[in-house]
Amino acid sequence: MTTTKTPPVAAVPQGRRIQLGRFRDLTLVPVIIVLLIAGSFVDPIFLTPGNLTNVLQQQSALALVVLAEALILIAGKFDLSLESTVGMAPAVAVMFVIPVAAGGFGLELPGILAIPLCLLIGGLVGAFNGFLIMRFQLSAFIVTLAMMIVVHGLQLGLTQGKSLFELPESFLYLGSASWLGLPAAIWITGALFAVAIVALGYFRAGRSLYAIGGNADAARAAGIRVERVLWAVFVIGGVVAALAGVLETGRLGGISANQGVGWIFMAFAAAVIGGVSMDGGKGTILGALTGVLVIGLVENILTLKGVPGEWKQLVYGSIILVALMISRLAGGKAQD
Amino acid sequence: MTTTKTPPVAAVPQGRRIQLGRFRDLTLVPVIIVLLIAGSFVDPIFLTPGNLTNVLQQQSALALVVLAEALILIAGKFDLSLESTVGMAPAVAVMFVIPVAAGGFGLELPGILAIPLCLLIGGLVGAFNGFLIMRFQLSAFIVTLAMMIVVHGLQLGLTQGKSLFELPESFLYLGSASWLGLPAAIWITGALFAVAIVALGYFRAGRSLYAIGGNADAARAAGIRVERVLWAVFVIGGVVAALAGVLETGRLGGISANQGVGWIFMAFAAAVIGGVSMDGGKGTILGALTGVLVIGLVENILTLKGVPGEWKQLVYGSIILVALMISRLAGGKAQD
Amino acid sequence: MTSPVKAVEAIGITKRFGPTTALNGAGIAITEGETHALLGRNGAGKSTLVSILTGLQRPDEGEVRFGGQPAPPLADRDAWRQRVACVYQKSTIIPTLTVAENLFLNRQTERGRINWRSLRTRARRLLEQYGVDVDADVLAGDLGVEQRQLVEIARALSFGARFIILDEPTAQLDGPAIQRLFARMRALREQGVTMMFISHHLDEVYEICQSVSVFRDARHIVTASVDDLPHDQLVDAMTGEATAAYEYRTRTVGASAPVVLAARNLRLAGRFEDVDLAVRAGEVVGLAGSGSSGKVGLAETLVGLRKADTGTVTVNGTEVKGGDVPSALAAGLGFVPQDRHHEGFVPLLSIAENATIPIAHKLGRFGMVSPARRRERGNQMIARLDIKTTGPDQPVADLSGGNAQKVVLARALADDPKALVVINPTAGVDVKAKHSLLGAVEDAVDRGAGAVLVSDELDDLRICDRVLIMFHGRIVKDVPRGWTDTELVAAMEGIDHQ
Amino acid sequence: GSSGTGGTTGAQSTGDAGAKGGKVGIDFPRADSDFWNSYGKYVPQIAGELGVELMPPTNSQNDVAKLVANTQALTGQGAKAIIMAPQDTGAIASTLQTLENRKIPVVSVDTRPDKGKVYMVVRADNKAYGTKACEFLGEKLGGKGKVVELMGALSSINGRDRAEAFRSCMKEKFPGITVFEEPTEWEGTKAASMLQTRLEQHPDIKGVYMHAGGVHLAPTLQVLKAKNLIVPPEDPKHVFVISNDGIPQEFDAIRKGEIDATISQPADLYARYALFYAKAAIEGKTFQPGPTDHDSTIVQLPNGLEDQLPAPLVTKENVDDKALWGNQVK
Ligand SMILES: Nc1ncnc2c1ncn2[C@@H]1O[C@H](COP(=O)(O)OP(=O)(O)OP(=O)(O)O)[C@@H](O)[C@H]1O
Ligand SMILES: Nc1ncnc2c1ncn2[C@@H]1O[C@H](COP(=O)(O)OP(=O)(O)OP(=O)(O)O)[C@@H](O)[C@H]1O
Ligand SMILES: O[C@H]1[C@H](O)[C@H](O)OC[C@H]1O
Ligand SMILES: [Mg+2]
Ligand SMILES: [Mg+2]
Repeated sequence: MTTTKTPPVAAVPQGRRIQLGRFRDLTLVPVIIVLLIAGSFVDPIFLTPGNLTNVLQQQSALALVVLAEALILIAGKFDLSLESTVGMAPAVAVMFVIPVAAGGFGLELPGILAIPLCLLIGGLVGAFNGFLIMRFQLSAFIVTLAMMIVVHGLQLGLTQGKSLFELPESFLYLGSASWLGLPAAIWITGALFAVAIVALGYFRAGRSLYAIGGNADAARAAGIRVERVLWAVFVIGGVVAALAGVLETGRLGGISANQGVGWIFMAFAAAVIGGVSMDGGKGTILGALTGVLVIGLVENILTLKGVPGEWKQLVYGSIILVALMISRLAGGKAQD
Repeated sequence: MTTTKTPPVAAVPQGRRIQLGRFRDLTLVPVIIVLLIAGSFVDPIFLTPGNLTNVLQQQSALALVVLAEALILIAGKFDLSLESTVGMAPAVAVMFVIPVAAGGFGLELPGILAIPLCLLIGGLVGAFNGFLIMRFQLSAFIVTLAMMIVVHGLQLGLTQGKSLFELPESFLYLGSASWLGLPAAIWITGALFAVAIVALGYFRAGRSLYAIGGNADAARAAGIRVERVLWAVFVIGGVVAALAGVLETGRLGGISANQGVGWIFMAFAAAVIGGVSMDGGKGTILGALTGVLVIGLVENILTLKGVPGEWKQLVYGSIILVALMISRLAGGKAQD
Repeated sequence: MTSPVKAVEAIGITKRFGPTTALNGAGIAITEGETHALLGRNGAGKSTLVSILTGLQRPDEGEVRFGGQPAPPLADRDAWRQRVACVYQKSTIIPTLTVAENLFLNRQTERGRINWRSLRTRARRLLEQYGVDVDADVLAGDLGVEQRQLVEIARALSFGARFIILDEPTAQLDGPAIQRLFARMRALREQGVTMMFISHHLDEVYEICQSVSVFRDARHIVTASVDDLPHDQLVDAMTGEATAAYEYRTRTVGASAPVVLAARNLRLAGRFEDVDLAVRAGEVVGLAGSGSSGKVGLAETLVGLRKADTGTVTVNGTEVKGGDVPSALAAGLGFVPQDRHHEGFVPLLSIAENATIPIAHKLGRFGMVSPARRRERGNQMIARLDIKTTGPDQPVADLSGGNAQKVVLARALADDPKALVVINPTAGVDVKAKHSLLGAVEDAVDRGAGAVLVSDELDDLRICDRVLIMFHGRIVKDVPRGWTDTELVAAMEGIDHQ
Repeated sequence: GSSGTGGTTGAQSTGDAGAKGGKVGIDFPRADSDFWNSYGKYVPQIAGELGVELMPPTNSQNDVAKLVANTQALTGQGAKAIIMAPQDTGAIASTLQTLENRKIPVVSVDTRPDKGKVYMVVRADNKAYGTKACEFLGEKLGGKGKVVELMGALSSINGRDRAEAFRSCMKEKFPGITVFEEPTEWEGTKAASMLQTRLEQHPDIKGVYMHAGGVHLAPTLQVLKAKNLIVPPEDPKHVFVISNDGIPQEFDAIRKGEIDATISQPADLYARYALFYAKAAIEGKTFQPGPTDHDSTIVQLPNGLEDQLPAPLVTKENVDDKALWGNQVK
């Protein structure tokens, strides 16, 4: 019969733990490395700064939607309507500004107001989602699914399905300008990701998303104002999606009736392969970012490689599947 | 320890209880009644047997996908790839049968094999999903998201994106025939729903889906072979989706490269507004069926009413939202 | 210890979870027909052994035998179920199914169609047999912890298995329910059923068990007949050191001490009514009552988890908004909820983070939370409450039940509360930990807090300066310190009052 | 192009003109495309001109299943002829069969159903678009260099027709030109990314063929602008861009010299002749293959007839032609 005493809490393994914990969210890093190597074999242009910059710019709007969705998923909710906000918010905001002949409402507000209006509209959509979900205790999935149709329907109805081509320069600026040799969209997206990473890692408000997503009742019992925080998250999600719409509009030079349509699947894919759980309370913004990068790199490599159109989807899906397995093996933990 | 003897079972309160329990899954019934009344005002032909039969026939293939998804959701998993199976399974099965000139592989197997092959292919997709999810402990959402792309990519690749329209008569039969004055598709779908309702209501295997979806560890502790059951559910889901593809092919008379694309959202919507929870373990097949009916009736009414195309989505989404609220108020319970 | 027939043997079991070794070459052997206690501090590895003995987990090393035969393969669940039935420590109730179906999960019928009517009848009979006052038709998720536990017990005992494991079945039960359980266990033993019983209440062990094994730090320490191991030696074996009994402190509550927690004319339909209550600084007030007396409902209303229909709650002089936890916390309240899994902690978050959520605003400026300061607070809590863990960054999900409970108390104490409400704080907590938990409550009171302690455990209630007895939703008696067990039980059962 | 009233010269009217009018049901294929929206605008206007009794239009949102449901509803509500634009040409077969059984003639706009009886297909020759685009770019590039083709969706017959014709013409006539085929699913965002990547990889790309100006125009211009490639044709850096559709914005771009040409897919004629033939069908008229009085030719199909409307190439020279539909929308 031993009489060993419980050893004092060892300090050494602690440090290792944190590191491991952090790595768990970065299981896609090996995948990214594999892709970078594979890409460099596919085409020498792949690893050039120009091409990689393009990849980042192409992904920046989607990345913002992923950021918004990741915040909402971590807090244990869903928002499918983000994709429709990407198109509707810029379209409607711009319609306040441009003349009737160009498809506007005829109000012709100053062009400079278009971006603030756009963000406001995004926030309003988020607030309305939050209202329906929290006040009526409806399922977030299904409310935002309906809202996805409603919001896009609003754009279709108001624009009569037309694309908007004559946009104020100020509205196109963010999505098309370059700052210090890099597209402004990359700077903006990068900055927002940095803010979110810091907020979710080191700020009370950010941490409360994990608590709410992990166990909302416990969060409430610990004094977190769950409904209020969730509402804020939906609003922020809407604003960020609207900003994604601004960047995308600037990149494409016009707003088609389909802007954003179909993005939400990719946003979910990126967030989830990046380690954000659909069950809430799990994953990091940095992980979600790696998810976006994987998707962007795969698309870029496939384009460079020139895979025949009819086989492209198959190859694309298969690579995602393989990436999942690599990240699963690298991560060691079961996914959910 | 008490020594009270078991009193005779009181029969009265039982009956009431069951009724209540059942009602909880039928919160959409008031919505359906409202729609039936509204529809009869919109157009006199709405309530004719011919029109209502059309609605049922139009929804039958989607209803089968909803059935498959509901089974999988109740068991606590996801399958997004069902929608791709709806197109791919019939397309590939038929390609084994039809001549090269019509887009086939050149094997020209007997036409009668097409349907069994189709169901087999659907089952294989389900089995592969189950394999990846259970063996590699990957997230079902993300595996089937990738598989959705892969499966549809396979169809695109093999058919080169072309529609197949020279199909064996036997393959078209189920989706186009009429039995006793009603489309065969309605009989088949009805029968499968009846089977599923009975299986999930009155058989151990069916009940085990609820146990697994409600608490997989507890189900395992109770001796349920969780992995095996889940695998079977994925396979059944794939087979049912393939059958949905057969019905849809028969109804439309050809297989386009887009068959099934976009259905999964509607399938989720129908299942969830019908009371099936995304968290697993909750909801009934009958409830899911009411969800399909609501969606079918809304679409039919909008068509009869002739809402202009550009406003249709907005109206459609708004009606779904209102239906959600009615069902929430009628049901009394918070959704999730 | 040797004996002719061993109903079950576990030999040289080692089980690791990442950096944690839950079992380290530990074993147990239980003679057929005896009721065998397994004791050990929180985190000693008891529940891990249970999961291995029931085939839910595969040991890294070692072997399990039933009646001398090797255990069936893990995949063969039916074979395991024939050999062993179990009440797990962690709930295996499926909340979305009815009580009746939970009782007969995966055995609703032998073959063919389920006859729901007869299933309900069987369920009702079973519940009746165990004196469980629960409607067989309600969803199990709507039950309270206590009722859920009773359903689990009824289910495990109803299998007709020859070997039954009960992992802390009594932690959530009140006295009469425990006695009903024991009567049932005795009857089973008379029929030759072997049982393994886990509890942190040593008196229960002496009452119902014949032999006992003690685990400590993942190892087997001793196996003996209960008669050969008196109370103190048992405790010493568990803790690995001489451990004194808890010393209850005496306090005198000044009549002028401020009232830190008060309820006026509080009423919640169906739960309680006409409640007036005042707790002074430096005072511990017990709240006791038999099942369904309304004590938990009252406590939950005091802390803001429920909203009273009428009446007011005042914390530290501030009248708090009904049904609003944050305002109660802001006024200086700390509390331990009844069901730690439900409202107690966020499983994926670390110990440090769980314990510091209410004081996150004090761990940095401008809304920032310094991880270093959080970890520091976490370490303090770990030391103060003696939490067995690899460190403050370990997720609470990975802790043993008792240690998780300590984290919940740590959260309640984090902000130096002026008023403390603790509900069943020692449920599932080992003897030594119980001392530190009760000590922590008394420390807080000595620092000037007032506390309400809700419990059915007489040992816990002994720290109270007075005990309020609830009966059918009303406070019927105010019992000052110095009560005897029988007095208090009689009061709770409603035998003595008017 | 001409938009004269639709009498026929090559075709003979053999039906008994006594048959009175009836309601015409029409389904629009989608609500989110500039081209189809223009078409939708013309329909009620021209229906008034031609005296067609039009039912409220339905919209199948690019979903053949909805098209089928809409058709059922329209016939249920008493349509005597139906105009549709099945973007999915295989999956409409059963519906056409049913309509034939119920003696309801069908006019198919923009696409040619693979199977099933149609009274008339009203469509420009999409293969001709591909060929014209190929010839335009081939000549401008002098038969050598690199070209990006922003394709539509592979699952769409129009996308495939345009791609196949472009591919075979390039192979035959300009083997010195390398073509990069990019399937964009008719999505601007994919088009922008793919074009950007290709230009990074091959800065010497000198031509772009866009399958649909409605979705591809803005992103293409934005990418070219970012690369400073919007320069006059005389500049050696100039990238030649040819588009399909002929929406007003494409004409503006041609005027500004941002793109070089487009093929005007006649939204107005699509609407006019769809309604014209639907009316004729109800009146019991029949048509024969051969040239028509409106610069087009009727050809025989296995399952009906097709009136192949002219789709003129628009360049800086003729961009201001008032007859082009893109110059008529407000
Ligand atoms: N799934 C797991 N992952 C990581 N660690 C675990 C896991 N399960 C148990 N442990 C660890 O193993 C050790 C033993 O836990 P176990 O639950 O067996 O203790 P116990 O003796 O039952 O304690 P209690 O009396 O508190 O229930 C603990 O340190 C616990 O943290
Ligand atoms: N969620 C609930 N909804 C409705 N009634 C409930 C609920 N939980 C408990 N009750 C009922 O309210 C009454 C008081 O319950 P409460 O939990 O406050 O008392 P308690 O003394 O803690 O009882 P127990 O010891 O059985 O938990 C009981 O009749 C109980 O059955
Ligand atoms: O069919 C296509 C149409 O001809 C036009 O080019 O717009 C895109 C597609 O709808
Ligand atoms: Mg335990
Ligand atoms: Mg209680």
